[in-house]
Amino acid sequence: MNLPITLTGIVEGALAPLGLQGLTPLVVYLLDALIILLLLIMPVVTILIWLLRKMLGFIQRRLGPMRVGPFGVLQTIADAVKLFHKEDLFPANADRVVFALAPFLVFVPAVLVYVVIPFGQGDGFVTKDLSVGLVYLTAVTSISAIGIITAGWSSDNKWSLLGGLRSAAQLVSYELPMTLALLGPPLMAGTLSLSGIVAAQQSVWFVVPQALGFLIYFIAALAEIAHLPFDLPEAESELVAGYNVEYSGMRFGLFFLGEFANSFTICLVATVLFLGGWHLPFLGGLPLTSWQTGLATVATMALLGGGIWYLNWRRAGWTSATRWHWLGYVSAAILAAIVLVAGLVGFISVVITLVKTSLLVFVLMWLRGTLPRVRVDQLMSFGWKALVPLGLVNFLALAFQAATGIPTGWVLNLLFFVFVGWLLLFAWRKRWAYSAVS
Amino acid sequence: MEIPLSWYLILAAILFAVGVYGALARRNAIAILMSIELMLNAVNINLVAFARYVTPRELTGQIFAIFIMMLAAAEAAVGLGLVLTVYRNLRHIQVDEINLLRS
Amino acid sequence: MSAHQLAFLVLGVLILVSALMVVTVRNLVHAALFLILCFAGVAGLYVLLQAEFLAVAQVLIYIGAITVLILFGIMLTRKITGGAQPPLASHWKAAGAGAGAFLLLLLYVAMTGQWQVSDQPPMDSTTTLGLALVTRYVLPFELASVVLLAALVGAVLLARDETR
Amino acid sequence: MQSALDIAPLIILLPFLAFVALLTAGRWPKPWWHRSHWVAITAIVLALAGAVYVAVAVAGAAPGAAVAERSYPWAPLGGRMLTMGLRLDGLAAVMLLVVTIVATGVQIYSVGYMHGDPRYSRFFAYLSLFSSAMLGLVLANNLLQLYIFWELVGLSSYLLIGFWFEKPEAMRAAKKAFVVTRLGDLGFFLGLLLLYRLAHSLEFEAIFIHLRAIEHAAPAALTAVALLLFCGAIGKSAQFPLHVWLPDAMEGPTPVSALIHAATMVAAGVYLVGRMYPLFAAATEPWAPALFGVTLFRATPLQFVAAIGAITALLGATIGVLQNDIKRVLAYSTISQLGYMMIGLGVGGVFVGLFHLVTHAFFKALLFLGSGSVIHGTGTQDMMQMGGLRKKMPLTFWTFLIGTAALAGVPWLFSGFWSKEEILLGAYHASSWVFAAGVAGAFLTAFYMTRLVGLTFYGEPRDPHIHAHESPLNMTAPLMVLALLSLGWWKWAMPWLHHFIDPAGHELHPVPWVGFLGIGVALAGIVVGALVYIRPVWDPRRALIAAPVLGERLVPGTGGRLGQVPGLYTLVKNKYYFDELYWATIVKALFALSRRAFVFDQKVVDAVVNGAAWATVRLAEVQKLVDIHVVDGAVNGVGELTRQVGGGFRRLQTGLVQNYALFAFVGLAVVAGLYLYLGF
Repeated sequence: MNLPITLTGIVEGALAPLGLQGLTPLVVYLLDALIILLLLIMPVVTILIWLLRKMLGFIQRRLGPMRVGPFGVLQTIADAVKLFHKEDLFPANADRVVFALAPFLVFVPAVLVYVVIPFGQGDGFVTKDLSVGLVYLTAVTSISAIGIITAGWSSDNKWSLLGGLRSAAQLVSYELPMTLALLGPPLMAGTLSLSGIVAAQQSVWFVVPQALGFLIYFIAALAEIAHLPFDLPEAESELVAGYNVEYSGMRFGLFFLGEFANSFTICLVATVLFLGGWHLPFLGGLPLTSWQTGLATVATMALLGGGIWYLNWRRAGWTSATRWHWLGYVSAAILAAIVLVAGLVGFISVVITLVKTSLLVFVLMWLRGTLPRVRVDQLMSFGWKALVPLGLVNFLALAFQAATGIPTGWVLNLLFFVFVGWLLLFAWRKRWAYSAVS
Repeated sequence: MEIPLSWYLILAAILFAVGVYGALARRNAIAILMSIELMLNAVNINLVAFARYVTPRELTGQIFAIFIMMLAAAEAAVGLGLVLTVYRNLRHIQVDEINLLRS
Repeated sequence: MSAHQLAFLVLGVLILVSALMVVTVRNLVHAALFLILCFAGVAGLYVLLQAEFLAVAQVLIYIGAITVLILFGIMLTRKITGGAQPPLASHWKAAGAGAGAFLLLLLYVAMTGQWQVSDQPPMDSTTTLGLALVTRYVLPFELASVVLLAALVGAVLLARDETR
Repeated sequence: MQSALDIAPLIILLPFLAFVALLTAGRWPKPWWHRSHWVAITAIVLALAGAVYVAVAVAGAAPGAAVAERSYPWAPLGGRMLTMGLRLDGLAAVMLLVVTIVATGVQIYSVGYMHGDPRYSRFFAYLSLFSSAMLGLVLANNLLQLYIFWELVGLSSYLLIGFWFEKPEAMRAAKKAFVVTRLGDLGFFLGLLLLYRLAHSLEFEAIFIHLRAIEHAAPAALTAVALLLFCGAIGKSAQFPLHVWLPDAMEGPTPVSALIHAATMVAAGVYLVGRMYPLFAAATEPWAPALFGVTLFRATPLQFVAAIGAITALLGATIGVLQNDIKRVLAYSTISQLGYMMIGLGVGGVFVGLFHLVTHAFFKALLFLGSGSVIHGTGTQDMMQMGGLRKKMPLTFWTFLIGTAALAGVPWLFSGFWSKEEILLGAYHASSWVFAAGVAGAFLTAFYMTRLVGLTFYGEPRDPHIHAHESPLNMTAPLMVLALLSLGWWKWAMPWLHHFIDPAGHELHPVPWVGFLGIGVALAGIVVGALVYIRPVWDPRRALIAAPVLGERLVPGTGGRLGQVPGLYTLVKNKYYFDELYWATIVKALFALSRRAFVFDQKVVDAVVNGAAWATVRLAEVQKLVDIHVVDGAVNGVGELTRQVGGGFRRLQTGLVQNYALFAFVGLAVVAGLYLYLGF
């Protein structure tokens, strides 16, 4: 879908009288980032935070926020308002400039990433489809480590310095396996452009031939965004709260925002690189007509809505669930109507991408609710001794496959599946044994 | 070609000179490392500019720039390792007080 | 003055000012942050030069890796509440003179040199670079991996605490 | 045939690879070390399979296409290229089969025989090396390559004879074998050089094509070539007068005797003559050496071959009669049989000689392995201490008996009969006195083999300390296989083999009474031997025939010198004093020569050397003065100057890296500026 009046056109029109047409791409780029920030990051993060709290509540057998708005959906907004109102504190001996700058060094890269991510099919859904999109992605995400270090250092507090150094070490260490895993998809797709990679997944999602790479990426990315079980930098019990302990108000909010934006980002990237982006399962080989897509979307939405409704029913009882569950159905119906009437394949592709992403986000929250935190030495040895070698082997196997056609990558993944199956069997038997004992 | 090639060369020359000055004048070893990175960047600007202006169909300069980046990374790693070793032994990294060569 | 020239001038000023700050500023962390700024400006120059891949690689390697390393180095070698020391060595005037002489030389060469500027359009840089790296420059490419490995080993060896 | 040519190099390579692999066996873990024979046996069995494949391919090829060759360029020599190559034909195929079959049997046998030896794996390494070299010799398509492998088998023979080098006899025997055969090889090499000069090539095909032209141009030279080549055969095949090394070679392990000194390597001489038979046949110019103007004899090379063979056959047989060491008897028997082969070559052609070679290879290997089994079971080689082993070692006995019958020429049922009949028939047609020698040799052969069997297996055990036992299966199994191959079905293979080995040769005209004579003397020898040693109808002490001639001490403390015929008995018992003769003439002469040379060295050469040294020292003393005052002075002066200058410049060394860098930059700026300014 292409808007009749494009942003580029508007900007060019505005700059032409000044004789600065050459700056159009730059301005468009900045404007896009701003639009993404306002229209995507903010709502997404708001929803994510609410979802996380609901999810954690569900996992911990409680309700989570329920007061502000239906099911407490407005809770996050309330929190944001509260954060805005708080005093912006500076520690006494802090390096004020750096202290003020650091949150932006964390937050801005989190936003900049979205520039290259294709949300849907077509040029309209990606700000700038760089031919080096994947490299851009890794480059930009690597910047946030600097923000974290400087935040920790400028606070003039040894806990935050330690937290900052620790998290920088973690980020630098896990960047390696993450990058190694990220090398797989472009190897198969033959392009570094993210749209190209998604397009290459039309018949087979890369998660199938690269399940191992997907897993490595996902674990490393968890560590990259300091998510449980790798949230060492924020280990309250060891480091008070890590590098951001001295921050308050909206500066803290920026860290918080960046963190949630990042967790959405990694899921989005995983979707784009491994889960086929806007491609639907089993329909990949077919021409994607609007009504097929619409039907599939309706089914998915209905499933999701029903699931959410079911969870709420289980947890909250009849009252609230019966009051609000129709929302899901109505939104699904409206969506389906739009799709069927307008045939907005591009729009549908965005929806598919986002649905997949939210499923991954759900997994993230699930992990957050269930896993304990690892020790710092475990973190390092896992990264360097398990993920990096695995990533290397995976990459070598894929590269060999790409170069010679000998299916080493498939073999490796097969082995991986066998191993996982064995682990599952083992876990199942252990569980069975425990249950038998108890 | 809106921007003349010489602009890039002049910019790179000044950047290089700044780097030289830093490398020669700073006391702190890490600051010297940073200055060296500046010099390398100046060289890279030149290389990329030449690649763009002189041999746009070959990109040899960009290749060289990539190798220089690689060397810069290696240099930073080894250089910082050296600095850390010096620090462990002398408890400071002020270059103008390190004259073990003379003794 | 076209948009490109404007952008070049902005970036050039950014680069030079931040570079000067890098070599003069007292606080090393600030120096490192200015270094980032300078690198970012250079990346912008690469974009102007239509070297997208290099711009991204500049961000990835210089900002994402080298600066982080340098920040680490700073924090590992300096007391956090370190006392103020003069940032420049006693011979800074001589150094300035040397650098100035060198600058004059470079400027002379840069301005008087007769460069054969080609007016052909540039290649699609990423694909060309990738192909060149694994065909014509495959030997230096492999050597680069060896150099990196040697640097890795060397850095580990140097930085390891030998008492342990 | 092309596929066979592809496979043929593997036949050489496999045992060689086994040899290389086994060389490292000393580094293997102990349990593998004891299994090292698997490497060698696998290699030789694969080689055997390859040999079978080659033989089938050669046999299946169309007539006229049965010879396949392939050459690889090896080294340029003058304007020509020396080649290495392979030649597959009937002769090579038969030899391949013989070598691989016997080698396989011997290697399996060695597993049991060499069990527990401290150099177990080395033994198999040497065996593999030998197999490889021998197969290479057989497959060679040119004389030079044949010569190289010829020397290689000589080397492995040397290594294997001296395998137990702790024993001084073994050491000495190894050296003796090597040196004596080298004497013959010298002739071989000279012949090779001469032949190259005549034919400008060493490839068999090329040589054979040019034979007629050479014979026409230089008949005497061709005869010389044949005789010189035959020298090599004399050395390698232990023909008179170079036969002396073979009995001593029995100091090596018995499997080695079976493989190398009975079946294969010693047959290489016969193979050489057989291979070069067209040359021998073409050399019709007789050789008539003269001493003081008196022509000693006139003989064409083939006649010479037959004569040497006849002498050797008789010589070996007579000495064999009086030996008490079981292996030495077999060794002399081998010499004698090799003589027979030479007779066959000389009088009957390639097939006659080679056929006996083949049958002999199997039954002599069988006999040697049997004797090894006996030695293994009793712990001694002295037949006088044996006796009565028939019951204790039945398998060994029966297989040994088959071998004996084959060697003795027991008619129809055994292989040796057929080949020996052919030789006698050929000799009958050629020369009466060669025929006579052959018949006499046949009688003696039957006799001493019966003696051997009688002393070893019949009667009662003569040494109460020996507790004989049957050998393990891996030793007896090869015996049984070889016994099967020693039976008389070679009769049916004969015409086919004849066509295979020597397609151009003609059948010998059969003469009935010659056959009957052969049967008769063989049976007579057996009967006489049995009457003396198995069923002594006469008490040895009173024996009219046996005692005077043989003078055996069958019963300890009795008999012996009773009525000996001193001259003949002592002569034969001492092996015609060949060793003593050589010692007294050649070796002593060499010693004397070396003493003269030593004196010359001391008095003349050393004096020159010492004089030169003295002059050098004087010269050096002069030079020393120059060195000290002129050269050192200059050097020290430069050093002092440098020190002074360096002292001045030392102030520049601040020890600060930055200062150095500054100097460098300024220097660079100055130099570059000058460069630009001056514009060069």
